[in-house]
Amino acid sequence: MELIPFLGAALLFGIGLFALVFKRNLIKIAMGLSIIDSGVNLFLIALGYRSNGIAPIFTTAPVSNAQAAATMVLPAPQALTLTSIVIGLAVSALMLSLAVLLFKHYGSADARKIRGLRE
Amino acid sequence: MITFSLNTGPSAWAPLAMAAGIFLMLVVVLALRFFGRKGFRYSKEKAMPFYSGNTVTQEERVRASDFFWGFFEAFKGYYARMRELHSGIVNDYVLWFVIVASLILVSLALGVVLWA
Amino acid sequence: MISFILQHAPALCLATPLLFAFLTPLADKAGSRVRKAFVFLGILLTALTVFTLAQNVILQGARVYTMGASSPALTLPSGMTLPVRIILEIDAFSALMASLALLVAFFAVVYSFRFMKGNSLGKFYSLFFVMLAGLIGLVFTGDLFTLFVFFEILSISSVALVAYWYKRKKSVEAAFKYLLISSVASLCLLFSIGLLYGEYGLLNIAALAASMRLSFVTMVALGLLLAAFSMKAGAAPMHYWLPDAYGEAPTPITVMLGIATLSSLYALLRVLFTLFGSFSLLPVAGWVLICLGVVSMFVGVTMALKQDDIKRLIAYTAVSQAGFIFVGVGVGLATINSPALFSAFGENALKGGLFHLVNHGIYEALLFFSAGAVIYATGKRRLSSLSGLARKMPFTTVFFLVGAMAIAGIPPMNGFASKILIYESVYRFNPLLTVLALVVSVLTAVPFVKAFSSAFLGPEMAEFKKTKEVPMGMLLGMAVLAVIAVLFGLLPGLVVETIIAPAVNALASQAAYVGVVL
Amino acid sequence: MKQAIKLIFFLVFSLFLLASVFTLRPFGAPKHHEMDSYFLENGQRETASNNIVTSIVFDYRGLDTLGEATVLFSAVSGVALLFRGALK
Amino acid sequence: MSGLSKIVKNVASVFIVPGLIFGAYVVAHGHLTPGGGFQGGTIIATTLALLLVAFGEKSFRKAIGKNALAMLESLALFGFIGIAFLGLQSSFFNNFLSNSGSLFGQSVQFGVNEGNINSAGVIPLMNFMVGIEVASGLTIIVIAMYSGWGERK
Repeated sequence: MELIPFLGAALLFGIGLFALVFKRNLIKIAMGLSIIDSGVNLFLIALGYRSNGIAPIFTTAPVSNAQAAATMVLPAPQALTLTSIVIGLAVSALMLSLAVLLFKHYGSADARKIRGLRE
Repeated sequence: MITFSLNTGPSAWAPLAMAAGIFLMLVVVLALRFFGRKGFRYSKEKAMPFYSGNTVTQEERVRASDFFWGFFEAFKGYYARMRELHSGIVNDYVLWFVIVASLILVSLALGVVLWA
Repeated sequence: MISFILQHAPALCLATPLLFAFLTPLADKAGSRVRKAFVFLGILLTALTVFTLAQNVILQGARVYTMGASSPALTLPSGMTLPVRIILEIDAFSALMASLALLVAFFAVVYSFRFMKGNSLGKFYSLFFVMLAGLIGLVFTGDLFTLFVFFEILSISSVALVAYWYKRKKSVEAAFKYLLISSVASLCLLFSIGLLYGEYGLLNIAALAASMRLSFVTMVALGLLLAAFSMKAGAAPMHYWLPDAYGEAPTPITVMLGIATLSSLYALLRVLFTLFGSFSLLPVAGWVLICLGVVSMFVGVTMALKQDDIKRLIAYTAVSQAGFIFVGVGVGLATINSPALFSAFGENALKGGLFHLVNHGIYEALLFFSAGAVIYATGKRRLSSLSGLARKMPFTTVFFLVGAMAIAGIPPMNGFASKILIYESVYRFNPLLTVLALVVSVLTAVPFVKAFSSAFLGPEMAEFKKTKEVPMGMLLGMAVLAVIAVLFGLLPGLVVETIIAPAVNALASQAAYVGVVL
Repeated sequence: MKQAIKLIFFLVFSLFLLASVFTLRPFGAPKHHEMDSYFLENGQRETASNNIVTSIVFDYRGLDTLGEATVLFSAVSGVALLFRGALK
Repeated sequence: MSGLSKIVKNVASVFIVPGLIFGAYVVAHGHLTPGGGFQGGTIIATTLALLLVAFGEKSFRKAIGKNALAMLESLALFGFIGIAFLGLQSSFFNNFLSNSGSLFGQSVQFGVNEGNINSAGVIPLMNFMVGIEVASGLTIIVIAMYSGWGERK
């Protein structure tokens, strides 16, 4: 029961990897990569959770100073997730532009047709 | 201390000695050339390349794609397999990563089971 | 001033290329002359800083730099036994890799001044500086998540540079494949970072290494890191992206990609030796590396025989040379848990692996430079359509010959010195590996016989009547690298004792790495 | 047949991931949180910022943020490079 | 093409001002409330993307030039790394302004409070720089991918 977020993260990783291995469309491949990215982000953010904790922001936090440090969720994974979200955004932007150019060059978005480089 | 020869455990490798040997051979070769005939006169025919008696023209030179055809004949099956493995499909690239990663994980798990 | 620079050198090495990367688009507005001077200044400053730091580190031992602390040496905050800030840690191995990268990158920039033409070179050079910063950060960092970030910087900037000629369909295709592969690798890296963080609550490599113990989660993290980094290091059968990216990139970027591959090999070694250094599974990992290395050696060299594109040919031989490094390092890793065996031959195998890594970086860059010179002069890259260039481009011919002899392990070039170190030490571990390595080393000469004889020898072709030797700026890098290749081959003992042995000691002694931080 | 082999390897890989997150600590109960406790207790005093996440992002792990901005910068340059034919 | 219908243009021009203001608010309060440079910059870029879609590429790029955006991005990143350089008297990325009494230098006691915007040292400045960088960068990406479809090779 208390494993569900971790399981969801691993399952998202698996779903994205399935798309990368078995889907031939370039856009679907990019979507699979984004799904893996979301899974990893979910994993990171779930690592930092503390049961019924609050956000690590002291501006009008609904706790007293004494128990603030004990009830707030871990802040470091949130910082890591912020970084990895932006990196994922950059990756998907670059990959989608490359897919657009590939479609223009080859006239198709099928990975089986885009194989000018082999052997 | 500084050694100029590379100690490889059981033995050692001294390239400077070998370079000196090469230089010695060069000196010997030059000496032989010095003892050669004086009256040699260079002419274009003497320096012309021949394939079995015929002068080489551009059509007859071995093109890069024809190199080692015997080798490729001998290993035809291997290269057919390699060609079908090197299919430029992106999914296969990721698939090979998945295969190798799962093999590595299985071997590590076996190591854990056997040793720890 | 000098002491200030020395004190802050780790941060400056990282910040200078980033600064110039951000400012190059502005300098580009002032015309191409200003841009060239600006870029040259940037690469010169970075190289000087890195060489100073590397010499300092190799002489005086590992350095740490705590980002944002009140003093750079203050790794632990008051009342803590664990580091909380990002820590850069530079030991002899990092210094070696960084100076190799800067040596090659400097000549790549000088080369690209004449090689690259086009209207949007400002973006090219700013991405080049970003790539350089990614390399240096990947090599210098002592923090796992920062490793991931710089890994991403490296891959994204190099992808954008591989696709620089966006009108060639093959370049775009190679860039897409390279981006997909490197994103998968870095996501696996991030997932394993998450696993390690969930298990130990730490991100610093030294602190993690101190508190590392055997568990299933740690084992999965090790497996993911091993697979991801060895794919980025171009180990068969995950090497498919490598010839595509190498062959289709502009030549200066191809050279930088070679260094990037070697630096992901550095990350693999750093993770294996330092992060998991006190791990009972290391022999298994060593055998995994050996198997990958053997497969890479054979697949790389046999596929190189068939290639017709000169850059793809060199790329496939680079795969097989990476196999040699994997074998040498794998033997060192398999014996590191038993000090007797390690001192007997494992250390020599590790020395051979690292020496071959350095030599590989040098002669691979030399070969790609000369191949790029051929492409620049003739505009052709198919070996079938090249012939008789030796009369037209004598210097390029000589440099290509030196590189080919070095990569084929013909004495007295540097390739032979490192290969014989690998042979003799691996023979004590397992004779069969040495036999395979010898066979592959002989086979490596064959594709270069083909390339050399069909491109440089043979009769002159009619369309190469007005082909000329490439300009001075492009010959400079080749000349210096060729001289270095010959010198490393003539004085191997000196090189190994001065720069390789400290790196091997830094890599093999995990306690020293941890002790500097904690 | 070939699809079956692919599927088998894929399932093995995914099963390792699932097993690893199964054997991880339970959700919501972090075992080791010395670093994060340090951030929560001293972060506000040291950086004078109420938002601990921001203080980590820009102060304790500022290099990561610089790298992240650099990643975005290089992605922007790359996209502008790819579409430079259309942009001018 | 010259954008979408008149209704869309009017609604977009109504939405533009609150969008920009909200983005600026999120950027400015990054050290007090959830948010920061990246989030606020993304909001601003989204508003500009709405403008681009509504008014069409030609008129949008007449108003906001791509070169100006690239210049802005480079300058913002230069400011970011420059602030990091300024901390170099103690160490790179040192927060030299916090608890110093000068600009953004009010010190904050540990515990729950309602926040003081004149605190947190260099963090608001870095948030500002990152906000500008993200906004201009994402706008460049949107423009490039939008006009990329128009390219005929």
